[in-house]
Amino acid sequence: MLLEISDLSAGYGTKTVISGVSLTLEPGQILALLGHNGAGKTTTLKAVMGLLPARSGTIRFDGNAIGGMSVAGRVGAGIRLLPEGRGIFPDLSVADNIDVVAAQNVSGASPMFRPADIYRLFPVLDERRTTRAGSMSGGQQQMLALGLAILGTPRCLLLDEPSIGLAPNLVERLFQQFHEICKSHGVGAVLVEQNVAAALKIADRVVIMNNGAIVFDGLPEDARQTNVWDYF
Amino acid sequence: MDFFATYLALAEIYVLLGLSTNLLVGIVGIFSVSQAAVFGVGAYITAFLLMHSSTPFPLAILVAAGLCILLNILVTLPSLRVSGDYFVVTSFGIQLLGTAVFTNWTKGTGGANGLPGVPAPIILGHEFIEPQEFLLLSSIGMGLGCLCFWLIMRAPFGGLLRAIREDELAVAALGKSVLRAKVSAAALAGAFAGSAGGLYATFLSFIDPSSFDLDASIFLLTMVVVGGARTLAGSVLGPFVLLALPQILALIDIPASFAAALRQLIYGLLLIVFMLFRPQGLLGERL
Amino acid sequence: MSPYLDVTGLNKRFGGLQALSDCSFKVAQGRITCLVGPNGAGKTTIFNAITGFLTPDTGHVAFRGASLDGLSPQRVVRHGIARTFQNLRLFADLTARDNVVAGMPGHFGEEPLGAIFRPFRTSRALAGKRAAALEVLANVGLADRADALVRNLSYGEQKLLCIARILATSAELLLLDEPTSGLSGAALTEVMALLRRLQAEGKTLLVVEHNTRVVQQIADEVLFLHQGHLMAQGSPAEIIADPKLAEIYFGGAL
Amino acid sequence: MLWLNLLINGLIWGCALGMVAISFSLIFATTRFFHVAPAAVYSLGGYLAWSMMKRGAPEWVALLGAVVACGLVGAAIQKLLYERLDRRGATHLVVLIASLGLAAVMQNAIAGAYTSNVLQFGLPWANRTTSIGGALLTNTQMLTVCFGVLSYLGAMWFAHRTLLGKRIRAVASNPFLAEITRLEPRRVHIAVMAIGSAMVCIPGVLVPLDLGLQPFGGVPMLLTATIAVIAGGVGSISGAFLLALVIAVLQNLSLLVMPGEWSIGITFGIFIIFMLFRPRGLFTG
Repeated sequence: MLLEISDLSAGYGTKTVISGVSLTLEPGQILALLGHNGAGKTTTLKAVMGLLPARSGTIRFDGNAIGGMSVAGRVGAGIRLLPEGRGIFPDLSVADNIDVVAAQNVSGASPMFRPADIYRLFPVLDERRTTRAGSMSGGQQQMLALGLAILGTPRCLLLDEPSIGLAPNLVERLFQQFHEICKSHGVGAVLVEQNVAAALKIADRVVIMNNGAIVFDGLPEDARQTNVWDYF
Repeated sequence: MDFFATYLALAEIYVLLGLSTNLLVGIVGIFSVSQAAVFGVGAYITAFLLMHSSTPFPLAILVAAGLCILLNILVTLPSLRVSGDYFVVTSFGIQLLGTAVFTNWTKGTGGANGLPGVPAPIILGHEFIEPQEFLLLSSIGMGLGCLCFWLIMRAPFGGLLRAIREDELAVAALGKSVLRAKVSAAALAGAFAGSAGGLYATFLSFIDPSSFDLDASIFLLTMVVVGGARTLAGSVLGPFVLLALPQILALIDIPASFAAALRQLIYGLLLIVFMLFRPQGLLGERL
Repeated sequence: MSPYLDVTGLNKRFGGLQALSDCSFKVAQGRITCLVGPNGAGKTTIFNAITGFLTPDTGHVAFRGASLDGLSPQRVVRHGIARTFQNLRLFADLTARDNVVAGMPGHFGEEPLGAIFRPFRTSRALAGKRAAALEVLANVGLADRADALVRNLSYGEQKLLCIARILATSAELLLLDEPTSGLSGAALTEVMALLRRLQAEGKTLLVVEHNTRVVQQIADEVLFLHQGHLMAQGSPAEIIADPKLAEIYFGGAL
Repeated sequence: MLWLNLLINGLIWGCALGMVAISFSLIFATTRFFHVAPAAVYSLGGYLAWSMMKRGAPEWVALLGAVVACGLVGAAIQKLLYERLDRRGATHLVVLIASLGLAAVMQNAIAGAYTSNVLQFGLPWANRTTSIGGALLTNTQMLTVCFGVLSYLGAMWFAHRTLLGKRIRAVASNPFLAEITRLEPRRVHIAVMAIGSAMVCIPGVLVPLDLGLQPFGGVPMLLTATIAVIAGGVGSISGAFLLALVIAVLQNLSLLVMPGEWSIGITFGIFIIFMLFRPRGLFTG
């Protein structure tokens, strides 16, 4: 078991956003986490990343409880978050984006992804090395964001709405590559998405949240049978 | 006894000035470091009117307050367009500009040498020369100021100002004019600072730019912060505590040139210590 | 006769993203209309366009026959439309009652001169407003929390207070942005009952809502938005049964 | 040819101002807090160099020593004051007040230790002049231009070519992403304060070579530099430096029509115009 969340509660101030959330993730598995705005998907990701303290419940990574671990510690262990809409350093060039993140995160004898691997995976980034990242198209920015998230040795990817603002054909291409990365390197992923159709295509398992709790946990084909309204 | 009366009268004038700063910085959340300049304008205008015309004292104070209202509205207006940190820069600029005018416009202000011989206030033929007598005037000034502040803060206007500090957008969404409220607050703060300036000039009978420079603005801020921002009690307490400090320093035998620096250093230290350990000051609310 | 709220041809682009694309709809008086759709569908953008928080690239909004185009938020409220925000935007350092008082339309003592020179009249006006505020709070079930600071209220109470605050503006058309999100159990039931009661009192409601159960129970009319397009409009039963939605959702081409 | 002299003086003064502007730009863009304390570090630098020279240190040792010391002071300020406030969730207002307090403490400590009278370096070589293309320049002025240009080039090289520079720009550009990619924003902030403080020390030593040392000279300098930073577009080193030159030249040329005491008015007028027409600066979109 790569990631195991049991009975997790978290929130901000007087507001409890998620309660009693439990889910598991295997290496190489893509879990689509769906649900409406405010259902608690991002909050779940933030709690896993250590950006928000868990009020109760435990998060285990590789079998070890990581409740007391710092954000940096979790990144080092291989938990990577691609935050919604802000996954790049917009004022830096593409190459500088990759260089700064690589300097802190690519280490050890055989890292899974070096900068060269990122340029190979996304040739368009190679062509645009000197371009200011914030001036690229949405699709290219999102490729860079994904590239930054996987630099080094990622083991568990947390993607927060990576398709937002992208044209449908771009989403398909990006998700295919993402699928490929997870499968060929055994990286587990939690994919928070509002583009249900695209997410269902690549997901191995689907979890639907509603009002801070999990209302469905099963296979994509079964998810299609549920009520549309559970999704938003 | 003179010594004590002087201390009280000065503290009372500074209460009036502290109310002005508290209203803008604490209540509305407009970070102004130029209130000392407005204070100065009030002082110089009163001095000018009393020295060069036969304007009676109450009228001179009123004119000074009125002009300071206009001035403060003008210097606060950028805060509507320029947000947060940028307004601080604007405000610093206004303060430095004020100091430049007080120091360099020698004809009007006497320049760096200051303006001696400001006549003591005369009301109904009575001249308030002695500190004990003047104490009556400054007490009335402070009393009126506190009363105004209290009346405003308990009225819906006070609630509106506090709401603006928290969320301007939400205030606009309720159909209220943020512009109008901010202008009103700036006007009030101007009136407080202007009349404080008038009292100050006539009490000391000598004014020079050093009372109205950036250090003075920082001193004002220290009074409000130490006393406690956002409350009337804090604005009243602050000046009495801080003005006692130079008196205490005077008891220790240190050279005068050194004392000024030491005083200002202690004010700065107080600002840091309070921000680190007690941002609400002695009697205020959380900043 | 012109419709109560008439929205025609709204378009809005944010950079490369078409947030609203030719949205037109009407809201009938005295009804509860729910705006539904996934994140980023443009629901809040529509609210912002109606209430003057943003100017659409093209399109018009008219309320009771009067055009609202180009009006500031402050002026839109005076036409009788008020809104809540997804992130509440309450005044956290003020009491519940003072939040409601702040929502009441211009009254005596809101100007410094009145407050200073007519203290007794201000007192009377304020006492009146505070009593009225208590009534509004009682209407949403918060009377016993009137003097609590907002920061000490529970999340459910804060959501109720948001509604109380815009009720205080005496607006007739209320735009509620996710009034039930983050609520469950008793708090949820309470908000739903409140919305119904408001309708019975003659208010018209336009509500962004995610919770299917809530939509089915309160909506007279549902507007379904997807990627800035108004995809469907109808009764809750019609919308829920619409196979088109399942197709949009699970992989049909748009 | 008065105007030509004024123009040259403006450019020289602009180089000094430009160093302060670059320093402030670096700090403001990265930490997003308006710090007044660098004004005091500016003053501190000059006095430290002066003290070292009075104790017999060669000029370049004194300059270097002061630069290093100021860098350490900057790091200490960040670590001991701003980071603590940040951890307590202090608002901008609280940080600003603390920063004002710190500036007051430092400046008055200097005034207390050295008196608030103007002190002269008294270096004969500093005022020797050389004629360059018809214009007479003192050694100090030439040094100022050299250091100004070098600082600008150095800052550009540092920010765009070194890893630490890129990391600093990354933290400025997206602090949240920096946090979750282990760029350690807190440590970067300390580095930025150290570098910024070291840089502001250079004009802090050079300007007093001409004008003498005074404890309170930093505030108008910082304010003018801040205006250059805002007008040039926050985060743009070139914008800050260029606008510093422009403002300095305009201040000097204004002497043709009005006395020097009013130059703060000119600066401020420029700022107001910028705020009205381009509130986000010249070089930002």
